[in-house]
Amino acid sequence: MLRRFFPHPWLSLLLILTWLLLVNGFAWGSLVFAVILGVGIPLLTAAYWPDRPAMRHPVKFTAYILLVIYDIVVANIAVAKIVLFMPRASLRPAWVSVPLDLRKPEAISLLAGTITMTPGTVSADLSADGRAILVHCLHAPDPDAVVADIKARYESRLKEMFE
Amino acid sequence: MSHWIIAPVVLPAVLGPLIVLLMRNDLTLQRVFSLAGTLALLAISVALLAAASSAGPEVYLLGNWPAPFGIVLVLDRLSALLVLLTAMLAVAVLLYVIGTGWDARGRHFHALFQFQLMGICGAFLTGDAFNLFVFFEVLLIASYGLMIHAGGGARLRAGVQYIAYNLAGSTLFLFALATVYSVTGTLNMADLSVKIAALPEGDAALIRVAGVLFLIVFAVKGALVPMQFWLPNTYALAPGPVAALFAVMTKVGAYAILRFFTLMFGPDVPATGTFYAEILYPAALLTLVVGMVGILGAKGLARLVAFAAIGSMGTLFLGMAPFSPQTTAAVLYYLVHSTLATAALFLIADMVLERRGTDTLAAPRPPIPQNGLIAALFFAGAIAIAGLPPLSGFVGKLLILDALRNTGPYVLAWSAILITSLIAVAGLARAGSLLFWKAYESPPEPVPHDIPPPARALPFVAVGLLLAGLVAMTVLAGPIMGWMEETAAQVHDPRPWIDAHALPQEEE
Amino acid sequence: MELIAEVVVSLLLVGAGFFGLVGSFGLLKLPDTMTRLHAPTKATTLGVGGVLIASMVYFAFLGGGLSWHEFLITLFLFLTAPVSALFIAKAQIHRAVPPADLPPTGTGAEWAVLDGKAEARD
Amino acid sequence: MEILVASAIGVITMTGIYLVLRLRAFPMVLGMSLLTYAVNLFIFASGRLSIDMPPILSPDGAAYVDPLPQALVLTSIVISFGMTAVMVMMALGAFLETGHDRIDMTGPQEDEQ
Amino acid sequence: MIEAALTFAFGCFAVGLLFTLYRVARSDGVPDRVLALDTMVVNVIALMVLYGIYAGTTIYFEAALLFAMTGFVSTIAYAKFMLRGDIIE
Amino acid sequence: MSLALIAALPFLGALFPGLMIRAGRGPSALAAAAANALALLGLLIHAPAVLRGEVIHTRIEWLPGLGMDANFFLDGLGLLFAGLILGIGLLIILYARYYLSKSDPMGQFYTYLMLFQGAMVGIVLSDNILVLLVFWELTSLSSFLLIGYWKHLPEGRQGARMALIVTASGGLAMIAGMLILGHVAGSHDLSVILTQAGAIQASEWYLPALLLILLGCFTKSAQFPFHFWLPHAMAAPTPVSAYLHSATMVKAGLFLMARLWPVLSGTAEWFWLVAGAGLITMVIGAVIGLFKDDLKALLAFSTVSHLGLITMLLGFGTKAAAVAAVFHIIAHASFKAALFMAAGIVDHEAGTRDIKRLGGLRTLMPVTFAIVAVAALSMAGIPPLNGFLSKEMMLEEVLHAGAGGGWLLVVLATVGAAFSVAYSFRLIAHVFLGPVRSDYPHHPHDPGFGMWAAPALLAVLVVLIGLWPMTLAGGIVAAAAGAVTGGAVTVNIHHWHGLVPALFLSIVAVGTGLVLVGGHRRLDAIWTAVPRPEAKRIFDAIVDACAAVARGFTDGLHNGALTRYLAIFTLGVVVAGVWAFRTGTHAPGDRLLTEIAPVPVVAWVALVICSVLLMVLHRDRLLALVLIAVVGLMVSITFIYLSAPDLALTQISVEVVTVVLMLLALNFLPKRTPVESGASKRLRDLIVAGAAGVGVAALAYALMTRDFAFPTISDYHLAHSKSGGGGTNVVNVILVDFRGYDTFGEITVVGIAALLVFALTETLLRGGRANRRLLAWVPDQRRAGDRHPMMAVIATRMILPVALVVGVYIFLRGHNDPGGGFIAGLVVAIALLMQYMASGFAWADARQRLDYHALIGAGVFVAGLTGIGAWFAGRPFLTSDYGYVRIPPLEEFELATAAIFDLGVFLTVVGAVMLMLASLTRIAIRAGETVNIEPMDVDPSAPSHGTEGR
Ligand code: NA
Ligand code: NA
Repeated sequence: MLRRFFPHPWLSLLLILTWLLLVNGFAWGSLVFAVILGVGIPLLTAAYWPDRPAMRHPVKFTAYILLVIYDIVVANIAVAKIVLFMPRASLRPAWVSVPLDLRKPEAISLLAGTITMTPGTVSADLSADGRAILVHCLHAPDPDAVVADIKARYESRLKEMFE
Repeated sequence: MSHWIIAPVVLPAVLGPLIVLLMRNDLTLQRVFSLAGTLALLAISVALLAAASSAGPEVYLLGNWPAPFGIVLVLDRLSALLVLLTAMLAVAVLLYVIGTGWDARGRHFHALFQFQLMGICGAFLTGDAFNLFVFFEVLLIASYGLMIHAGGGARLRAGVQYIAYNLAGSTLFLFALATVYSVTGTLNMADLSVKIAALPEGDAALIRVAGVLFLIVFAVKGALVPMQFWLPNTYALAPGPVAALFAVMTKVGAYAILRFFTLMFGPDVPATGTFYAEILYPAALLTLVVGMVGILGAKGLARLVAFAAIGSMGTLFLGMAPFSPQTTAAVLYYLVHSTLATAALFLIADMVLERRGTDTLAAPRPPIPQNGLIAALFFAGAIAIAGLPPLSGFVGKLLILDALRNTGPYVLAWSAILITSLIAVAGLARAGSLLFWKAYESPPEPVPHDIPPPARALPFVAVGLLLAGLVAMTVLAGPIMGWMEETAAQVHDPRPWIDAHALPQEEE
Repeated sequence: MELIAEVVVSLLLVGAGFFGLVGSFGLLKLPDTMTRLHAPTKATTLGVGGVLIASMVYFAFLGGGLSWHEFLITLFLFLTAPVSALFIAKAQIHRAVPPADLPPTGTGAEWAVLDGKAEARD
Repeated sequence: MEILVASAIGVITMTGIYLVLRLRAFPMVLGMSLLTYAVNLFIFASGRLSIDMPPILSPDGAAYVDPLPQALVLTSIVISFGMTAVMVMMALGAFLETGHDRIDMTGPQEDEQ
Repeated sequence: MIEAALTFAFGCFAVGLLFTLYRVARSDGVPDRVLALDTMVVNVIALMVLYGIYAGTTIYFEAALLFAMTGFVSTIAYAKFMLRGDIIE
Repeated sequence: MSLALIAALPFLGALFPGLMIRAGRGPSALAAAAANALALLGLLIHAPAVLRGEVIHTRIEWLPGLGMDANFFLDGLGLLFAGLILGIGLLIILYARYYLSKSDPMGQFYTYLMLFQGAMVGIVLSDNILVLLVFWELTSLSSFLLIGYWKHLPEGRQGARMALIVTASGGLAMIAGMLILGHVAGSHDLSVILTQAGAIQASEWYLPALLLILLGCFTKSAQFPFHFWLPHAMAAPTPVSAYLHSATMVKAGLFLMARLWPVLSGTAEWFWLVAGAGLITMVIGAVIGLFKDDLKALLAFSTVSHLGLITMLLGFGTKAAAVAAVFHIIAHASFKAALFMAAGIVDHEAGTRDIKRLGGLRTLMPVTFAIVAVAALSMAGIPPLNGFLSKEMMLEEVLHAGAGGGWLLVVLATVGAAFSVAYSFRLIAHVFLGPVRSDYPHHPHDPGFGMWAAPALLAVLVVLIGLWPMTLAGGIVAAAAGAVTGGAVTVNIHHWHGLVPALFLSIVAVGTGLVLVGGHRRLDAIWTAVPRPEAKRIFDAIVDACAAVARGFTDGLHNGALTRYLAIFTLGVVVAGVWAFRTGTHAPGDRLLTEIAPVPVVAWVALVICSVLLMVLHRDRLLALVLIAVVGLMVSITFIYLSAPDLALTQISVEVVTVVLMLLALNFLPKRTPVESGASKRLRDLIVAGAAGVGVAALAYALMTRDFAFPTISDYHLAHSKSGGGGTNVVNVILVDFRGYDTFGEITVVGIAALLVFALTETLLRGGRANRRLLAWVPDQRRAGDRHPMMAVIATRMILPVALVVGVYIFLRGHNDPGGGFIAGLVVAIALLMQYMASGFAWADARQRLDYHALIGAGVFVAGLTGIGAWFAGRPFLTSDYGYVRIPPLEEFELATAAIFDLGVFLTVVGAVMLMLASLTRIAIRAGETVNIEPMDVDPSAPSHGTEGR
């Protein structure tokens, strides 16, 4: 019953938050309207999100986000160094294939996004069966280390949260 | 304030969406509603004409905002006349379309048709310069749709040209509007009239530029040389009835020139003077020549009629160029005449094309079904457009010739009108002979099966109505001209128009 | 309090400007499209993110009150940047990267962008 | 700023017209779009240039930029969007019908049905 | 202080804009240019937000949000075009 | 009977034959004859009064402003002509009934004939020169139809066109002449004009008017040098030739010269022009006539000659000459109509009218022979026939006119008379005399009574008038000549005047004529051998040359090169603009300029560089789209910087939708623009574009640097936005309220645009070339393997709802802050577009129930209804209202009708954009794009993945 009205509860929450952010202040009236939107819009768009992934560990998710933000800042400094100071000749770009244990599309996407936002890596493609990510490294003298790092630092955490 | 003033816009504007919304898959229903709406438009426009005849200009404040701050509609004799003309034409064209089944050859004909009417009526009724642009766009985009109705490679390519050329015109319109606003700070036509007349001397050059840009914009619509290039292919390749409806679109340009250059940029305005008349005159002469020579030079029938349309615009503009009440009265008569005549010829051309299967005049073809009847109609249409008696074209031509005499040197204009008439006669005679007579040179063959013998009466009724209009214009020339003279006097006297707006007085 | 806010805003602005510039500079300096892809997706995101946070702080403490829109913009940019990068990368692989340069997927399937199955018409 | 805006309008107009005069539908559409930009800027400029005076009424707002040209530009943008869409579609239609996207109809009408 | 920082940031993003412009103008392929355009949009967003701080108004933030959205959509559209030709197949 | 009715009867009669032809040939002819007879009766009722010297008037007001009223009057001249027209008309109807074959459409024939008759009667009865012009042109038109009656004959069609062009050109000249004449005389009424001789001849406009009017008369009456069309008009059926080209139409010119004789004649100009042209025509016509072998051609040239004779007489300007002219008009009408009809009989019965193939018909066709003999002898001027009388009178007048040393006139007139005698005798001798031949195409015999009755009657008249001229014709001649000369005349027509010089001339002429006939064979050989200009060939050459020039001019000018059209347009605008500017006074503006900050300079640089790059790199179309996006981006931030947030929002949203549409189209279009224009064309285009650019920039600068001449109307908008419109975003209030009507039109445009895209798609997909091309379509670029990458799908699942929330937000706040229905609509459309790009249109479309047509219709409808709603409050269309509403637990919020209007805008925009996308997608699907059933290419979590299909 509840699922019928809240096909994606987290999304509803996100929308309510979005509305409150947009009106830039809290008022009960706004909240009521936000809830209307938070219920209504997911219902309208539910057809576009047929499956209903459960994200069981909001706390872990928050921790993950913080970790990624931290990594982003670090990544930026690292990339800045490379961009500013590394001569072209010593740059060692590389392609690596990261085999996936994740299966949920949401989880895989989150991982791919994380890879792109973090140090020196961009996820460039997925294998046709969805079981490996193609990653391009800006400067990776040791590609295997990159794979290991991704799997350990991000994929394992995501697996805990989603699967 | 009578709400009826806006009815010619709102009626099609509501009917169009309704057709799209509720009956887009039922052609019969579309026809019924479209025709009923157009007939209602006709009735309304008759009433508006009556109202406009008995009173001075009436202003309708849209949104109830006082002029010049909101948009206004203004009903005067001129706008009422042109709305009525549009409605009459629309009824005939619609009957033809329904009779021939043109509307079934593509989608959304009736909705586009209603929107076309909305745009045209809106353009005639508005009292706001920018709003005129908006309704130009409404009528243009609807016309694009109608022009390419039923598709086909050549038609689509011509459509691209038509759009491109008119987009250029629309862009120029915006440049002109921005310039005029930039100088005067207003968009209301009455307010502009007051302010342009009172401009400081140092603004004269810029307002002249604005005026000349407007002139060119409307020249594009009115197919004034050298802005006529879009017309021949567009009209020739558009579906026949659509081209017939387009006969009134060139008049939108003529209307706008008349309105703008009597109300706002009149000959008495210090900044502009007779500058525009001096441009219009030679351009009109050239238009006349290009159009009428085109009649003789055209290889196809529809193209011939398209050039006839240009030629008639040349006559019209030649009469308009002096911007004097007397010539204007004659021009208004001729305007109504040439619209009906051009439209009738386009419909007849379409009848011929439908039956002959080719537009090319010289292409040998056996006699078409109903050869005699259609030949007679063509003969009448040709007479009308060439300005031969007994139809109103002759009267119109006489009126213009006579009126021109009182406006200064007229020998050139007279010679042009008369000599080009001869060229037109030669061209039309050649075309008629090739189409309807030469077919009998070889013994008649059975009509090929791929050309269905259309025998419905409705298309003939439509053409008949238009020709009957010409006859009525001839027979009733006296009273009609009396009315036109009063209308022309009103057009050339901006004061009542301005006063009707109750503009706020400048606080000095 | 205001001073702290000012300092924070200024630092954020300087940092953001720096990263933003580096990101764009990377676009200029790095040798090929794939490497260039790294610079803007990260550095510019941080650059603009910094500006947005600076703006939030500024309006919260020095301007007319806390403004949350910047948060929304940041969120949006972070959500979309990887997708943009992925698509540009795919386009680049499709157009300019020889398939031989790519590592094997290790799963038996081809990389999606190279995969032929979508062409099959049934 | 006036000189920058005026020259920008001029340059965009020039580019737009140059592209419109190319012989194919696609560059012409691009050129028309550019002309739209140019004329929109021009209309906008007709209200004169003002920095940081958006026409959003506020209690402390003293001066505002002329809002009317902005409204006109909005109307213009919307209308030219419609026009552009139609033109793109018609160019596509003409291409599909004829197999080329030349806009001049000179020479024999090889594509006539 | 803020003013100086603001000027610095303005300068950085403006110069960044020029860099991206260079990459739009001179490049070896369209993907590269789309990347440059994408970056340019981000730079422009930054400039707009900076301008909001400078002018003390939040009025331009919806614009920034919309720029972000449209920038994203057009990047995807260009890329999909290069990948598949049909962008909403 | 009212004169107007007399003129109208033939027109009414024209209606019936065409309609009654189903009832048979007889009733058809009868209908025509009845109308004709009725009109003739009406005319004859007036005859006694007219002969007494009265003038009958009928006045009907028609177009008084122009002085164009349907006024008619009947005097002697009118009576004479109307009598000829209606009388001979009746005979022709009778004749034609038997002449036309069963395969000829008789109804048409009588219709045309009666039209013509009406026009002729109108001419001769008109008391208003403008109305006269109407009838004048009508005769040209109806004769065009009659000459071209046998559609299958090329000569008929060409002759008809030639006649039309020549006579119409004269008619057009006459329009000018008549208008001048009327202007000088101060009235368009003939009865007034005829009293203004002094004023007219004293006017500086006399000569132009004379020339123009004579041009009309000469062309109509086939006077030199316009004589050439008449023989070619002989391709018409013989009744037409008899009627138009002998008795009536060609005499219209004579009629008009006679009609205007009182005011135009008597001057040297008149004498030289009219008498000169007449004399030359008379001689030329007679000479050529002798050498024509075609019976009808011979008669045609004889007609030309006799018309010249009458013209010459009118040109003399004396009363006696006028009497002679009038009498010859009667004489010629009688014998020439009879001859034409007889020639028709010969043609009809013998199967040829080539004189060389005839001869000896005297015994085979005795009745016809008798008719021809009488008429031809009259034509030759043999006593006692009426032709003799008029020829005597002519020679008499020639001698008078030539008394002052004009011997050449006398000689030429005599030569003309001699040739006239010659061809008349030849007609008798070579057709009817001599041995009976064995090689006639048919077996000649006299026709039935119906056919010869009419010419016989005329022949009898020829004789009777010849015998008793004063009794039978004296009255009408006096009346007519009196009308011509505007005073009483003495008519004295007798056979014997004594041994006057005219008689000697007559005898000389007859004698010479006989010699000429005798030596015809030798003369003919010489005639054939001597090269001379052939009028038809010259005319055809001129017409063809004109047509060729017209074709070249028209096609050369409108060669279909849009690029050239647009270049001309641009140049025209620039030139006109500069001209307008240079001819007006300009004071440079003194407005305080805005300072230039560095960041805008950067944007300017970006904009200019990308613009210029577009010119260089536009051939790579995808790249061009990227570059144009940069320009759009820069324009957008310009709007932001220059205080126009709404514009920036709209611009950037429209931009992306436009780019998407273009990309969808580009998928099928060539990806590169080929190099097709040479360096010189590129340079030309660059110059044109550059000129426009400079002009626009200069104009913009001139405008921006000055202040408004008057306070702008937007001050009012700023002042009343909140109080009157209930919103603080003035731009939005202007859009939905102050100028809501513009917006109404604008959403209509967008809605129509979408409908149009849809309609065109339908048309393209319905079949035909486009459809075939699509079915056979092969992608022209290599396609990547995956269509709907997972990451995009997942991201969209978040972004779409958020974007929808943003759309709602932008919609709701638009009245007070940047935003509004249009932008909101675009945001929602873009959000949906994202979904469509992520999972494909078909998949996404299948999952929603929105009907885009309905959205558009509803949007425009809602906006319209909002406007109409105001009517019920007694307010004008689109009058807005707003109030503050409190619905617990919501906060108090403002509800403005403008918001409902804005909702209409929103719905239209969403519907329009989506309908456009849907249409383009349908094209792609027709081109073989498959439809996916899963939202993403691969879902590793799904039990079976990678399924895909239609
Ligand atoms: Na037009
Ligand atoms: Na555009």
